[in-house]
Parts: sequence; structure tokens; C-alpha cells
Amino acid sequence: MTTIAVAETPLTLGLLRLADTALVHSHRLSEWCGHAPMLEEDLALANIALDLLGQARALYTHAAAVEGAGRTEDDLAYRRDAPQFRNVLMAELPRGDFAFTILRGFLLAAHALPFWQATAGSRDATLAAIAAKAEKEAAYHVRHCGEWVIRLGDGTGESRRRMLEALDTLWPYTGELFEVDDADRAVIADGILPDPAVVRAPWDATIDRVFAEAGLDRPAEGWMQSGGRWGRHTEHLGHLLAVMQHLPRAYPDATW
Amino acid sequence: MTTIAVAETPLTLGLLRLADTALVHSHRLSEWCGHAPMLEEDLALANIALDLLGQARALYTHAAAVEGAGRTEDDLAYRRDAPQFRNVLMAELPRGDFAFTILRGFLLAAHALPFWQATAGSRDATLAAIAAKAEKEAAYHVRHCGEWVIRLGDGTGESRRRMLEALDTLWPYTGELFEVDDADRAVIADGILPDPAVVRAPWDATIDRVFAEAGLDRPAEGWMQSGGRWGRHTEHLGHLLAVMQHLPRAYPDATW
Amino acid sequence: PGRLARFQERIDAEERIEPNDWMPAAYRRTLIRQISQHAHSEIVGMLPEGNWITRAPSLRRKAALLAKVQDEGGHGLYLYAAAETLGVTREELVDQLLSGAAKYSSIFNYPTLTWADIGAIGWLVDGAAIMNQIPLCRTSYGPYARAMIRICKEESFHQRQGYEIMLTLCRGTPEQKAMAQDALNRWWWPALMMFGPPDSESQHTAQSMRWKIKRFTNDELRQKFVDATVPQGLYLGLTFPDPDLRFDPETGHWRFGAIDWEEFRRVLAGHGPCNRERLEARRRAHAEGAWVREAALANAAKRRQRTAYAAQRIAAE
Amino acid sequence: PGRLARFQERIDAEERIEPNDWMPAAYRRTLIRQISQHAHSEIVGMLPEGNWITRAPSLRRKAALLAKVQDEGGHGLYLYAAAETLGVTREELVDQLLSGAAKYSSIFNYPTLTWADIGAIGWLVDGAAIMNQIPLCRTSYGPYARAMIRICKEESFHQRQGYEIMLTLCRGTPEQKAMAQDALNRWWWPALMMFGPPDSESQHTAQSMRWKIKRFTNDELRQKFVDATVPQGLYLGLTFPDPDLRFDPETGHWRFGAIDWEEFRRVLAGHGPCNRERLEARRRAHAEGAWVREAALANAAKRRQRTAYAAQRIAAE
Repeated sequence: MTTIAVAETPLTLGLLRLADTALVHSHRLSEWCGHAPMLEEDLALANIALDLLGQARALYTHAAAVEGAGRTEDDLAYRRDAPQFRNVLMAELPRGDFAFTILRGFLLAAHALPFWQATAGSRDATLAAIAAKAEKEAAYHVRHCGEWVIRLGDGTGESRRRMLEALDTLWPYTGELFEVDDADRAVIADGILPDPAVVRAPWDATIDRVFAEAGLDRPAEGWMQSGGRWGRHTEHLGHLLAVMQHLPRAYPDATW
Repeated sequence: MTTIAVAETPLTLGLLRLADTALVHSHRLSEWCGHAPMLEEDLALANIALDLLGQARALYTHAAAVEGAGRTEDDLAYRRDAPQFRNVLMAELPRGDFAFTILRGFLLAAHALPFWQATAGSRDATLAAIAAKAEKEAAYHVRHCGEWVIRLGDGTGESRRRMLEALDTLWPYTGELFEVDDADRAVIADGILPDPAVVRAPWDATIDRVFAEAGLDRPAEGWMQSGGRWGRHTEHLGHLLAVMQHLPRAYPDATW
Repeated sequence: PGRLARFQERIDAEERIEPNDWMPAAYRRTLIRQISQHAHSEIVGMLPEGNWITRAPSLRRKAALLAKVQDEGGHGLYLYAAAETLGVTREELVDQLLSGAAKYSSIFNYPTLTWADIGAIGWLVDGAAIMNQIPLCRTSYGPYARAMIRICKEESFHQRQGYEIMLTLCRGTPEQKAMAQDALNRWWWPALMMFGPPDSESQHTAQSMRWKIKRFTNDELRQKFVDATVPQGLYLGLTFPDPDLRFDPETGHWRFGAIDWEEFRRVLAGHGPCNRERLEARRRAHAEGAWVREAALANAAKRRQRTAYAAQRIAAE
Repeated sequence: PGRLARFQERIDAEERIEPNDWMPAAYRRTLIRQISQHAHSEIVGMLPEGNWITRAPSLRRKAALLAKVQDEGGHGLYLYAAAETLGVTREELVDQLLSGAAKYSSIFNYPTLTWADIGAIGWLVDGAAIMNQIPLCRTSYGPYARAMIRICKEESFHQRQGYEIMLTLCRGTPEQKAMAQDALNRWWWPALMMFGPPDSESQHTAQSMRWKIKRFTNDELRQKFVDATVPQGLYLGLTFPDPDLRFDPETGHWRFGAIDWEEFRRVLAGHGPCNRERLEARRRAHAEGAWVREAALANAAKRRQRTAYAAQRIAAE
């Protein structure tokens, strides 16, 4: 069998949501490798992609241990189909232009930084350790992407136009970062993952600070896209996974 | 096992070369569906893609019967990896713009028409029947794509520039259409497939006639790309197959 | 006033109105809106299904899907042609679509997430379309009615194909069956919404019925669809995502639960999962194809010029 | 003339030449050509390996590959910086690459067709690069030598990683072993060509040796590489695609068959499988990134202006 079904508990689901978001976002960033607007950004985007990939690996390994079915990080990454993925939709949207990539990186990192800060106090010691490392990485991602949001927002007419277009596309995907369902409530109550409410104020502050410098207006809080965290994705994720999973699917008996 | 190995004889190899070229070219054409420059071309490109898909299916089914290992058209299409594919390289190059697509369609059809005409006299009755149908289809492809080569070559400055660029890219891939190796020689000697030498004069005539009307100069016969017919592809085929084969690979026990 | 009465008499007598016949401006406007909306739906509808052509799981299914999406493009063509008989150009209609001024069926703002969605769209979406369209084969405007006859024939073929995909999945592996159930869960309610708002809120129904543009109300068609579809779903062994669904032995109808019209209005207002992407895909195709259309025009002009020049020379000789 | 003799004396005494030191124009030219060619190779070399990042078969391999390609970008940066100490700008060098005026290593004009190619590139291509580069750690130009020390350390790590991928494949399933063999078949001869034309035909060798830019000839390095690599390949259980390959017990060297220099010249002249695509990929990235670079400059100018204005105000108060 090349496609597996994970028995989801609130904890494994919570971990998969984080791991899948990190992996899928890392994948999109890695698509830039060798094609960035300048060599320094080839390196920087690869850096962020590597940080996220590292986070995904640690989270998958932990999820597999919690599940206790003898699975590995690779089983979780390569042997689930799109409806089993739990990432937020924003992470899977196609690569887009540099403005889109940078703004997505910024929005996700502005959430990740306070999220990991709060998770560093998790009652789950493994998760707390992952969070302590991820927090430092997220701080760098906020800095790097935030600087570029400012440069592009307050750069040329074209860079501003592209940044506004990216903002218009991406903003409806930010709501998902703060959703809470029953599974979330269970792990929040257990002191394992933080309540998104805790993340909201520092997120607002980061967004407002950078947008102010970039000369961007924060969009009104309107209708928000939703679904990734419970497996209802965009049409893009299936194509991404088809490419990503091809080798282990084609040679299910091999180790690499 | 999700990846199979076909025992290639000169005949199965010859059939796979034709089938893979038709399938992969059909795939590239089908990528236009819903995205063509005008609705009439959405229909026309889908038509050509359907013709080629039909040819591929008949050829795979025949190849499977000749192999006699109980395989189906789908086994051959979905369970071989890129190095086992035998299509000419031209077919797998990325979709490109409309000029590229049209010129590729024209070049391949200008070869296919006399090729299938000659194959209609094959000593292999199944192949002869496939050829008789494919010949009519190829005649339509030559007409449709040829008309567009003329329109774009003798249209605006931009359409001409794009057509010249497409010609520059595609011409080095035409040599492969006329290659002959030992396997080819064996089936030619058996009267099963035609000698490419027979195809050359009508190909030249079609190219010259359409290029003259389009105001295009035929490129000098220089160095030619090669490799697809013996499994050495471009970097693009692997990505195409990853997408195309995803479902049967992910659910190897399912029928659809 | 006399003309209007005579027009209504013709309608009442089930005569077909043809392009050169006199017709009320509002009749013309209503038809242009309805036919072009229908045409746009066919065109936008190519996108969600087109998303699976390169990933169809067998060559037979791939050929059927490609042919189906091509048929939809063909329907778009007939319908634009029918609308053009009313005095608009295709360019105007396409511009209305791309600017967001014209609507298309909201169902196409939902994504196709698994292969089962291709089955569900054929079964449910084409099934609902047919319910809407069969009465349109007798609609009062001739060119529209004739286009619909051709379209209905193809749609019912697509509907059977879709159902057959669902049947194959439901008789397949447990994962395939789960895929089919998940697709039904996602497409059922949007399919019911395809018939439009309830009669109590429908703006256009009464006048369209009088003009025999429509022959059944939204709610009548929706009920017909439910009655036809529920037994098919039960035969597949699937569960409809509606706890209130039950057979009413007195009326012979299947009663269904309350439709979430809030979702309907939200998606119509642009806030569906794919509204933005669908329009962007159409705009991109149109923009990226501009140079091709210009080249075709330029070439045609050159050819005309050459022909005229040759004719002049012959005349002069 | 006196300067020239003193320069050669310093070289002979194994002193490092530094940016502000006097150097012959030809020495400077040779170094710029060689360092920038090396930098371009690192940049173009990101493409064939980058092609497999999204398809790496395990997360561990994906992370290693992404880090490796990133390292190559880093090497490109050091090397451009080393070249800049000689009085050219990175922009000039990049323009030379994009216009086709500057060369890059021809090995990157071959495609990566299976995962085994990632192993083969690490093992063979990085292996050959290291053979070339270890002597460059002692090259006469200081900034170049220092860049090479750092690069060599990372390259040898990449080489071990590549060999480890090959080892895993060769100990894996029969298909994996076949993949590894196929990769060796395709990469072996191009790897041997990486050392450049035979000494008998090499244009630059003699002068470069005198200036201690080079310390071994092409043929010497090629032989070192073959001697180091053949036993590794045999340990993998692979067959080299060279029927003439045999161990010469008298000299202790592995003797190899004739290299197809015709292929080498053809690929160098632009007729390799991927020359066109590699340059196009670089050109596209450069062109599509233009607006980003402009925005960064515009923003920097605005910030400078604001700082200057603020400083003025403070001064005025």
C-alpha cells in the first residue's frame, strides 16, 4: 500500500497541521532555487526553506512517535494524499512572483514567531524544544521578509503595484491562522499548543509596524478562506504532491 | 510493484516509440484546455490532443498484445518511469506559447502524415489499420497547424518574432524524426514500419510549402538533439510523468 | 401595445420567436442575460474539470474527460452564437465576463480536489444542468431552443459518464469509496443551489414564465432533481450530507433540509473558494492570447489586400 | 620589465599576490576569466541539481540537496567577490554570462534525468571539481586561494554525500542499482572532460603554470581523478562505460580509453543537451528579477534621502 491513513488524535492532528504547513511552504520556497532576482535571495529563500523543512521533519518525527504505529517522517510526508494534508491554504498557493513569495513568507512568519514563542512553554517537552529552535528561525524570517515588504511597498511604482496585488490575494488566507476547532481546543486545554488568541496581539503589532513602514494599508477584515486544516484544499496542492511524492510512489519498496 | 519493465523487441520498441510520442504530445496539447487564445482553438487543440490520445491507446494495446505478458494500455502509460519512455524529445518540451505549440504540432504532423501513409501498407495488419485512421487525422493536423504557422509567420511583428523564436528552439529536435537504429532496421526489413527515407521528401515538401507562405526561412541542417527514442530525455519528462501517473501510483490496487 | 399583445399571443400559441421577429426590449435583454450567462458558465466550467485532464487515472477516462471539456467549449460557442442573433457581439459578452459584470454559474467557484469530483460533477452538476435545460429545448426563442436541443443530448451523455465514474469508485477500494463519499459531501448542496434562489425570492421567474423562457420555477426543478438523484445516490451506497433527507410516501417526493442561502449569496458575491482564480485564469488566457488574435486579423487583412490587388491586375490586363 | 621580474620572483617564492599589488595585465585577465568562469559554473550548476529538490525521495535527502545547491550559490558569491578585487563588477560578469560571452563548465549542459544523477553529480562532478580545486587553495592570487579553501571544504562534503547516495542505490532494489549504473554511464565521460582539453592542445596551461595559477596540467589532474574514482566505482559494484579501462600495475595508474573530444567541442560550442535551456533559465531569472533590483535601489535611495533630510533638520534646529 503506498497511501497510508493516519489515526488522527487532537495531538497528532495539531502536529500534522504545523508540519504540513512548514513542508508545503518550504516546497514553494525551494521552487525559487536558482531562479531568484539576485544571488543573495537564492541563498536567503533557500535558508528559510531549509529552516521550515527542518521544522517539518522534527514535527513529523514527533507525530509518528505520538501515533506509535511505527511510521517515519517520510511516511507522513510521502504517503498521504492531498485530502489527508492539514496545512493552511496559504502555504500551498503557487509560487507567484517575488512580491507574493515575500509577502506570504512575512505573513506566515509574523504568525509563527509569537506562536512558537508561546509553544516554547508547552507541556509537551519535545514540542517545546522544537518551538525554542523554530522561534529563533521565525525571528529571522520576519526580519528578512519584513525588510523586503518595506522595500517593495516603498520602492518603485511597479514593486508597489505587485505588493498590493499580492496583499489582495493573500489577505483572505490569513484568517485560517487563527481558527480554533474542537481538536485545537483539546490540545490548548492540555497546555500543549497555545491559544491563537495569545498570538493575535503580537501578530497585529508586527503587521502594523511593517505595513506602516511599507506604506501599505491593512485590508479590512472581511470574508476569509478556510479548509486546509481539515483537508479541503485548493486545486494546487494535488499537483504539488504529485511531483513531490513521485519517487517513493513509483518505487514503494525502495529506501533512498 | 508499481513500476514495470517491458521486454523490448524491435516491434514493441517501435510501437512504444510511436505511442509514447503521441501520448506525451497529447498531454502537452491538453494543457491548453481552457486557456487557449480563442475558444475555437480550445476546441481545435483538444481535437488534436484527442486524436493523438486515440492513436496512443491503439498503439499501446497493440504493443501489449505483441508483448503477450497480459499488460494493458494503462500499464504501459502509467507504470513506466521516464527512462523507459521512448518518445521523441520534441513532444515533451514544455507547452510554451501558442507559436511554439502550433509549430511543434505542425512539425510533428508534417512527419506523421507521410509516415502513416506509408505505414498503411504495413505487413502488420493491426498497425496498418491504426495507420489508415491516423493518416486522416494527421492530414487535419497539418492543415490546421500549417494555417496557423502562416498566420503567425505573416501576421504582426510580434507573432513573427515568436514564430522565429519557436523555430529556432524546435528545429534541432526534428532530426530525431528521421533517425534509424538497429531496432528500426529490423522492423523496416520486415515490412512493418516504413523507412524514414520514404518520409523525407513529402516532409520537405510540406515544410517548404508552408514556410514559403509564412515567409519563414528553413534553418540550416545543423547539429540535432537526440536521445528520446532510447530513453535519454530532457529534464521535463519526469515532471510530466509525475503529474500524469500520480493516481495509479498512489493507489496501485485500484481500477478506475 | 398591439405588437406586444400579438407577441404574447404567439408565445401562448407556442410559436418560436426568430431573430428578425419583433420582440419586447425586456424579452431581448432577459434572453441576452440568460444565454450569455449560460455560455460563460460553459467556458468557466472548463476550468475545474480541465484541472484533472493531465491526471486522469486511465487513458479511457482521460479521453472521455478531454472530450467532455471540449464539448463544454462547443456549448459555449453555440450559445454565444445564439446570443449574437439578439444583436450583441461575442467580444462584448466576453468583456462582460472578464470585467466581472456578467455572472456565471456559481458551482464552478468550487474546486476539484480529487478524481471523484470529476464523477460528482458529471453526475450532479450536469444532472442539475439537464433538469434546467430540458425545458429550455422548448423555450420560446428559436435559436436558443435549437442550441439547447443539441446541448442536452451531450449533457445527458456526460451525466451518465459521471455516474459511471461514481459507480466504479463505489465498487472499488475503500479509499475510492471514501473519495466518492467526500465528493458527494462537497458537491451536493452547491448542486441544489444551481437552481437559483427559492421561488419566493426569485426576481425574474414570473415574467420569464409568461414569456415561456422558463417553464418551471426554481423550486420545481430543484425538487425534480432531488427526486431523480437521491435514488441514484442510494444505489451507489452513499450517504447524502443532509440529516433531514427523507422520502415522503404521500407526495412521492424526497424532502430535503434547509439550504444555506447565506453560502449561496456569499459565493455569488465573489467569496467562494475559487472565484478569484477562475476569473484570473480567463483573464490571463485572454490577455496572453491577444497577440494571436491580432496576428490572425493582420494576416487576414494582408490576404484580402493581396486578393484585391490580384483582382485589380486581372481587371487591368 | 623590472616589475615583471620582481612579480615572477614573488610568485616563485610562493608569496601571495594581493589586490593592491602590481600584477601584469595578462595575469589579471587570466584570473578574471578563470575566477568568473568558476563563479558562473557554480551559478549554472544550481540548475541541474535544483531540478530534483522538489522530487527528492526523502526529507533527509531533500534537506541535504537544498543545502548543497545553496552552498553552490554561496560559492558563486565568494568567487564573484574574489573577481571583484581584480577591478570588475559583478554586473559586468553576469552580463558576460547572460550574453554568452563568458563560459561555464560544460558539465552543466547535461540533464539530470533520475535521482541517481544527484548521486553521480556529487560523486563524479564534485569529485572532479575538488581535484581541480585543491591545488587552487595554494594558487598565487590571495583572494582566490582563500575562497578556494572554504569552497574545497564544502565540496568534499558534497562529494561524500553524493557517493553515499550512490552506495544506497547500489545496495537497494535492482531498479535502484540500474539507475545508478545508468547515471555512471552518462556522467563518466563528461566528468573526465571537466579537466579540459589534453595538455597537447591546452592554450593556457604553460603561462598559468608559470604564474602558479595552475599547479598541475589537465592530464595530470584527470589521471589523479581516474585513479581515485575507479576503485570507488568498483566498490559500488558498478561498471565503467569504458572497455579500455584497466589497471597498470607498473605505474599504479588506471589507464582509460580515448575521450571523445568531438563531443567536448560540440557541447562547448553550444550544442549540448541543455546549453540553450541553462542560459535561458538564467536570463529569465535575471529579467524577471529586474523590477525587484530596481525597487531595492529606489527604496535605498529614499531611505538615504530621508536620513539626509532628518540630519539637515537636526542641524538647522
